[in-house]
Amino acid sequence: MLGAAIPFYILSFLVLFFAYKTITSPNPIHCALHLAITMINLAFIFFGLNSPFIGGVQLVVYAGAVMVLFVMVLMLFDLKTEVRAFSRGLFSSFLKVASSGFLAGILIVGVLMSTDMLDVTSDSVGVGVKATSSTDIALLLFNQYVFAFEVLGLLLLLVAVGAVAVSRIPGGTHAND
Amino acid sequence: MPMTEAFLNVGLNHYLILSALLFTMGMIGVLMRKNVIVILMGIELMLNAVNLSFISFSSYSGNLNGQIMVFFVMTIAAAEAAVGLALAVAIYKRYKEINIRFFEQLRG
Amino acid sequence: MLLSLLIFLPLVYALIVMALPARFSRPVSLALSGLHFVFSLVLLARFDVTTADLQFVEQMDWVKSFGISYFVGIDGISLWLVMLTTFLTPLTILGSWTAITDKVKGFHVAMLALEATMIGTFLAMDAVLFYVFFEASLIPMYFMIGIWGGARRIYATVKFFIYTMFGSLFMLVALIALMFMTQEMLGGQMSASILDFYKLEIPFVAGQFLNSQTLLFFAFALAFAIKVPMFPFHTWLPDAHVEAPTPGSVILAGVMLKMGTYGFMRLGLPLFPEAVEYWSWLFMLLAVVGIIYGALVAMVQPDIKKLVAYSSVSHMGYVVLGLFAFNAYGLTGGLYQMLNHGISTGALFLMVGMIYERTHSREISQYGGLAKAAPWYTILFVIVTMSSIAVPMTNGFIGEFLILLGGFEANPIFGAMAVLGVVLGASYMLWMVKRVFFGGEGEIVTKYKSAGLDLNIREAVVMAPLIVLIFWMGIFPNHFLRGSKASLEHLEKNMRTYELGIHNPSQKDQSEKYSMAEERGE
Amino acid sequence: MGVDLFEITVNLVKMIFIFVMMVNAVPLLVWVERRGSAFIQNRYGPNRVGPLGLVQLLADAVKFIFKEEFVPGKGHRLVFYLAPVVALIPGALAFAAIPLSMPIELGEFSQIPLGLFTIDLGETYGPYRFAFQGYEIGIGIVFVLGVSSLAAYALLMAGWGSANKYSLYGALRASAQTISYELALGLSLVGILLLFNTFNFKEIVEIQSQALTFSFLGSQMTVPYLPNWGIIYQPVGAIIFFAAMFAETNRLPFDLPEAEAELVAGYHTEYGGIKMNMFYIGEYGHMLVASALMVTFYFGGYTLYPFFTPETVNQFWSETMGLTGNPVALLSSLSLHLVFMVKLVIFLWVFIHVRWTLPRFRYDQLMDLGWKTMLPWALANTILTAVVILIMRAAWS
Amino acid sequence: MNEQLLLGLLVVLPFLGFLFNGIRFTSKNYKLAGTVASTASGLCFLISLTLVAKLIGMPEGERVITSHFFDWFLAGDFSVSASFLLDPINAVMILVITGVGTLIHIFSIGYISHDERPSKYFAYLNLFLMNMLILVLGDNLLVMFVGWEGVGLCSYLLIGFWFSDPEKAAAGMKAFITNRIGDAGFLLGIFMLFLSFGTVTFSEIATRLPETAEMMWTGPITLACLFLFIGATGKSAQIPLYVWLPDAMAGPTPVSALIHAATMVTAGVYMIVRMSDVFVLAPLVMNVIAIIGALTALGAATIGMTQWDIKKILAYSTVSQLGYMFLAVGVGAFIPAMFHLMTHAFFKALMFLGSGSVIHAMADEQDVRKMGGLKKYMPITHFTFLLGWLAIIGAPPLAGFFSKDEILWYSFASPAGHWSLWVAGVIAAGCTAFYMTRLMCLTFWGESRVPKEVHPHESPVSMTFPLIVLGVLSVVGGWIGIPHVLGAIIPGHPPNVLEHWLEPVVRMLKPEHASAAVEFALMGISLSVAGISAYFAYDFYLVHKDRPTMVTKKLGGLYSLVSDKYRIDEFYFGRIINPLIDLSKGLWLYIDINFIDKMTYLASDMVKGSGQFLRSLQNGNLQQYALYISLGVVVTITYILMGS
Repeated sequence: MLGAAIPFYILSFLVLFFAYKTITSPNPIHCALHLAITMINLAFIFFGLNSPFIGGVQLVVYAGAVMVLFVMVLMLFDLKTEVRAFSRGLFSSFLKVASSGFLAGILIVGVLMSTDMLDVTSDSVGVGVKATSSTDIALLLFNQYVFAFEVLGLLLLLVAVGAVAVSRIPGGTHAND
Repeated sequence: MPMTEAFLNVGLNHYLILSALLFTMGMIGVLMRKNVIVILMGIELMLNAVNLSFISFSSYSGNLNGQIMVFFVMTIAAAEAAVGLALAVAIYKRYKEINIRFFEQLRG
Repeated sequence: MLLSLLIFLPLVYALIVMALPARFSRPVSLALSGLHFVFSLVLLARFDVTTADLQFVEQMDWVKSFGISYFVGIDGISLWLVMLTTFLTPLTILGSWTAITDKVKGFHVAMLALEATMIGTFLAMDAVLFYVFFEASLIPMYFMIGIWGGARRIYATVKFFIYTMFGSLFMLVALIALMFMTQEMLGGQMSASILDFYKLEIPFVAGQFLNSQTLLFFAFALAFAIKVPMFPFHTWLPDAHVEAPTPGSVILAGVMLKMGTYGFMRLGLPLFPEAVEYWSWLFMLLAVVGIIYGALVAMVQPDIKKLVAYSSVSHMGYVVLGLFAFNAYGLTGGLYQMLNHGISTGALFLMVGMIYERTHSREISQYGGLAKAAPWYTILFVIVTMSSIAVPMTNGFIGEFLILLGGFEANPIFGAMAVLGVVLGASYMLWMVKRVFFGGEGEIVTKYKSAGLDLNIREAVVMAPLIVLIFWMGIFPNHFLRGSKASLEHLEKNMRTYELGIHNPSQKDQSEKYSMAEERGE
Repeated sequence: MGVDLFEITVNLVKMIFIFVMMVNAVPLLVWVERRGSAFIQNRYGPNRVGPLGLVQLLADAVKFIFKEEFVPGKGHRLVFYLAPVVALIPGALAFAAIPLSMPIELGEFSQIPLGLFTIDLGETYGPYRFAFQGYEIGIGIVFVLGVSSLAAYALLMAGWGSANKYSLYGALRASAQTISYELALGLSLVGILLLFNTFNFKEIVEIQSQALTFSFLGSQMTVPYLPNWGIIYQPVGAIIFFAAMFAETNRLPFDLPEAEAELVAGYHTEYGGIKMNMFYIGEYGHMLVASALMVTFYFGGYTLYPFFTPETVNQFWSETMGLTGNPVALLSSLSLHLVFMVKLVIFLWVFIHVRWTLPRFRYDQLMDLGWKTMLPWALANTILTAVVILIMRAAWS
Repeated sequence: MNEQLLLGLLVVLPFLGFLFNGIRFTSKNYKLAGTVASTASGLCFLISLTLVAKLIGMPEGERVITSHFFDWFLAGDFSVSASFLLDPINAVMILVITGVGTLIHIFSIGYISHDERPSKYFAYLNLFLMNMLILVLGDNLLVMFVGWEGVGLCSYLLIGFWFSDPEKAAAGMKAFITNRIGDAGFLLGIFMLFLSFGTVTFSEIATRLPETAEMMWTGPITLACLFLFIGATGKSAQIPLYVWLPDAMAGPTPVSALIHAATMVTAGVYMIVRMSDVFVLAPLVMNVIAIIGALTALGAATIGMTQWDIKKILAYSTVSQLGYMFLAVGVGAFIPAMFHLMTHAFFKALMFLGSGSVIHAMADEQDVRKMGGLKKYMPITHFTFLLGWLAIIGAPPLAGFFSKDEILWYSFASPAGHWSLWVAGVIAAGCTAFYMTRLMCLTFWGESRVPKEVHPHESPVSMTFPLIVLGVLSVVGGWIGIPHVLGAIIPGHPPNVLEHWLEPVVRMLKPEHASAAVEFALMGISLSVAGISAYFAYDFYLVHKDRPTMVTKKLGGLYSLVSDKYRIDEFYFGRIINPLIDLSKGLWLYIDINFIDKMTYLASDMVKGSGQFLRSLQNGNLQQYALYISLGVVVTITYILMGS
């Protein structure tokens, strides 16, 4: 009980702390690094939730690829620490924070209220630590969700082409090609 | 001691509340930050929060569909990040800054 | 097949023109549209004048679940409008022979497409089909004004389009409401057939505005009133006419405005008899105001085309007056005036275009003394003017007389006021004639005199049929009136219980048809 | 982590041990490299300090530690300092996930016999099963790939934190290179995954510890004198994997990030002393991981059929040597570990050998190789493997 | 020959002439054009004679020839046929029209010889003839209206014949538009009649008249008659619509003679006579007609006294004489009206042609102050003009004497008459005598004031021949209508042929207690008044030439008012036409452009404005969008939670 609780609280704290740092750090690179740490911690939370495959994918895709991309781009831009990290507008800022806070409150209240409505056992059932879990995922993915999977593949292809096209504006690095 | 028990007995709710908080943080980041890339990071945070809920539901209800969903979300997040960053690069090339307000110039 | 061919052959022609090189556009489209006119004469010859029923009916499902069908038919009300369309189109094409030099192919394609949609509007007996054609006709006209128009053509074409579109949308809503009503009536199956609409009994409460019949009627009436155009909705017309190229003006004034009045006759009056009866005062009032207002404003226009455009407002006011008088005279006169207006105003626009082509000016003040420089032109113009101001023995007189008679019978006050329009009509037209053709030579006449301002053979050929018709329709109106007599009487007598039957004339005795021989002789 | 204090202690010690092992492998490897390069280049190499120059490394370590701490003026202090630390982590984490030998299955015991005397523990422990690795993760491959992909951060942080354009260029090149080759790397592994049907290293190794067995059109074929190694099924995959691993470790011929002729020393430029040393440790750690993975995936891991398999080794210690109980498990495991180490050293030598024999790529050649050659080949390999496996297994059912 | 063909030919022949000349309208061959036109007209005259002869041959009371050509148009129960009707009333008319018309055609050959477009001129003349015949021959109001408007059109074309002069073109336009006002009234009259009787055919109206008259309140009939009379005032130049006629003198003089003196302007009188059965049912309208007629006669005569333009004088004289005719119909003296119409056609056509001859001789000079002493240059013209003068001032036994005197008598004695009407008539007769004598004095008598460069000469035979014929007619024309009182004392007791001819078809209000003595007394008074004023004129303009200026000075404002034609034109322009144009401009600028268009712009601005507002929401600020989304989510979730 405690053995499960302590890692959770530690990881939760780390996640929330670095998430907070992510959105408040004036330097975008720091933000990115903090976010990477958040991701890694989340990956470990996933491991803890008996979803090692997803955790690993989280590491590979998010922490290893997406965030590296972020960091790379940021470093390319050579951004200084921002003087004004946040958007202008007192009223809209208030609205933004208020709505976010309200949303969080509602979500938490909703979660607490709806505890009994969910058809789950109180403890983590454990879909399986075994390697079979990834096989199960694969079976689901290639049977039930195969269409979505293919569409996603197509989307990725499009995105790859699109991203290249967007960044190849005149004056870009390949302007003379 | 119902209170301590509630804290010690880590269950679905704990993950969900963590997810909600994380989501809120991401949202604040999206809403408040000026830098496009940081906003993209906020979006990633939100997506991660959602992923977390999916995973915890999946884990607590013994249903793998949640993980599949997370898998898709991640793919899409990667795609979104790629396009978003490409746009950011384009904007940066033009303005030497990546304030979100420059995206207004994208309108036709 | 006859009616479908009548509607869709122009589209085939348009395709042919499109396929051929641009240098063939003019002769080919002229020949084909002329052929189409001949083809429509076949329809006229086979038309049975003795019945008010729909003839040559074709019906097939289009969107079955909503009861929308491809349903076309012809009766005495639409007969002459179709003929007018097929008649005017070749003339306009010939009339624009040298006026349109840019994008010739596109122009002729637009022209032929326009013909198709206009004929479709007059023949459609399904409300949705009617609406489709009604709206589709805007598209070629939009291009015609927008591409081949004058300096402010974009403004004009947008104004024209939005105005008409705005009204039509109300009609669409009302139309859908009616379709739902048919669902109730027919027990579940929706129908968009106008014949089914006629069978509806739409609740009406006198003295109130918010009841279904009144609201639906006003929704339809708004669409048609804008199209006509009636008094407060008329301001698109002068702009559109001034900026439109000559053929556009001719078709716009000659045929498209009639879609509005035709809509009143086909849908407005028979569908909502109580509302029409109750609110006819309003429409007569607006019509009379339009007559007088249009005439007064026409009087002070500095631009010939604008003057003619405002005169259209005035003339179409007569038509509306006649329709809402809702007696045999008014209806007959209204229908006849539609044809008259098509011919005389069409001819006026053609003639204005002819002189504009030479001098590139429509300012009245720059003209003067044209009669000496262009005598034939002047003669024809004065004849057309006489037709426009309804001098007896020209077509205009018959229409205006019947309308005024009908209007006077329905409401003496409005009738008497409308008669005032006769005087004003003469005033503005003659004043314009005086300033343009008589008096000393204007600057522009002096400038272009040596180039030859008179008509050439082609233009004379364009005008000849119009002039002949002006007198034919003025002296022997019965040749034309008998085609629609049965329908109009049916409409007038059975206003409350208006229904249309269907019958196919090919089974009828040949002698009862509208034979060409009869038309020539009698 | 464990159910009781003993198990927890052992596991923790194990983790630390493996880390230390990795760290301490570095001086040795450096020595090997220097001597090896000297051998290749027909010179002596380090030979003054200690026998065969072995103590040179110790001296170097002292020098590194006592060098002046230095931060570039416009550098980002935190990032600058963090970068070398981060550089250690992926290698360590990944290496710790790789099984270095078969698990040690201990029965119940209450005392520890140490030959001459015996420590009486007073109570009974066990039974335990200690994996011969830092920690055991079910989907080891994914984890290792995920963790090693984090290596890019260290490079980026170093490059950016130095506030030096050579560093930044180096870092960007490095991370771009890492990401580019990660694709080929991952794809080349798919063949193995398809073949062995698992993410688990241990299972992979266990499958490889048998004779070459495959089914062909419904009939099971066994080649008794060949091991069931991945390299036999996946030669192309192995080559691509190995090449991609070279790129991942940023070693020659893929050491563009630190191409001294162009970029001074890449992201190392501003580093010196112990921080520089930590980068070295990270790099060699990577080498270790790469070699270990190579061994695990394609060369039977800690087994060597038909000579050293868990069965044969167990048999040797229990039957030939006459031992029973826990020592058998312990000694079997250790002997298989030796097998693993031998294989590992061979691959490490390959790394070193390649470094000193091949010239460096140009950057565009590097990218072309990654995207236009290796990726298609890896893709083709994957598809071909899938098709072949489909055909083979379809006949089964 | 059958009557239908003849009646048809009456219209077709001028139409053929019109076509012939109209198609070659640019030709300058005036002889060919004139010959063709005159032949057509002459043939018409012959046909008219034949037809009238046929009519005479019929038994009295059944003298009617009808001819149905085709159904013109039908709508509902409204049907009109194109058919002609010939009865004694229009028998007189067609004789006058074709007869005088032929003479004027012939006269025109000479008159128009120097013009640019003689063919066009003759084409118009023939067209006019055709329309005039349609007008008088039509057997229903609509066919009549065809001619009614048709002659108006021809009048417009002929007045504006020299269209290069803007004033002349304007005069044509004015004539047409003024006529149009009348026509509008006429149309309303037709409507009223149709709605009252259900038909527009004269014969059917007549048959339905008694029942309708008994059954109905006469309001509609009164109104109808009033409307018809408005039509007549337009066509026949009565107050208040007479203003076009003096301006109409801008046209060629033969046209003035034919259209604006002899034929067209009398159409109103003809129409009222034709509809006399209806009109007598509306005594109120009759009174109005009489008063308007008397006023017109008087007013126009006074204006005529002050004019200097020879044609204007004649024009006002025409208006004045038309006033007489309306006075006549107003008091129910339809036959005298027709009689005067006829005699007036003769002598006024004569005088117009004479003035045309003078103008032709004077090289288009029309101002009488630059004439004088023309007697010796153009004796035939002078002589015929003299006959006309005598006829118009009512010198017995010339034509004018009989007709005018009969009108005066009826205006005094008729049941609808009144002594004041008679007084007005007598004064008008005095004025007529004055200005006509003045015209003679200034033009033909006294010393010559002709400018040196002008060489007056007698006109060619083609012009003098019609003059002579008309001169003879002016003398003898009145003898067909000698009043009974005079007939009784004249040797041979000539009967009143005209009255006898018309009586079966025209219902006249007979004087209830006719007394020959009174009639003679009145005749004497009017004669002496005319004689005295003629003498005054002679005295003023030949003997004591300073007196006119003296009198003028004494009258002062009154004189200038009269010589300015009572400033009616100015009144119309200043108070009606110009305000109307200003109003129109105002409507255009303020209603059309500034109101309706502005309203539509307003609507579009509203759409635009809401678009702007929504656009400000959609300002490209992505974070704001995100805020909207989050607010939306918050609201939605709150709503759902509240709801559950």
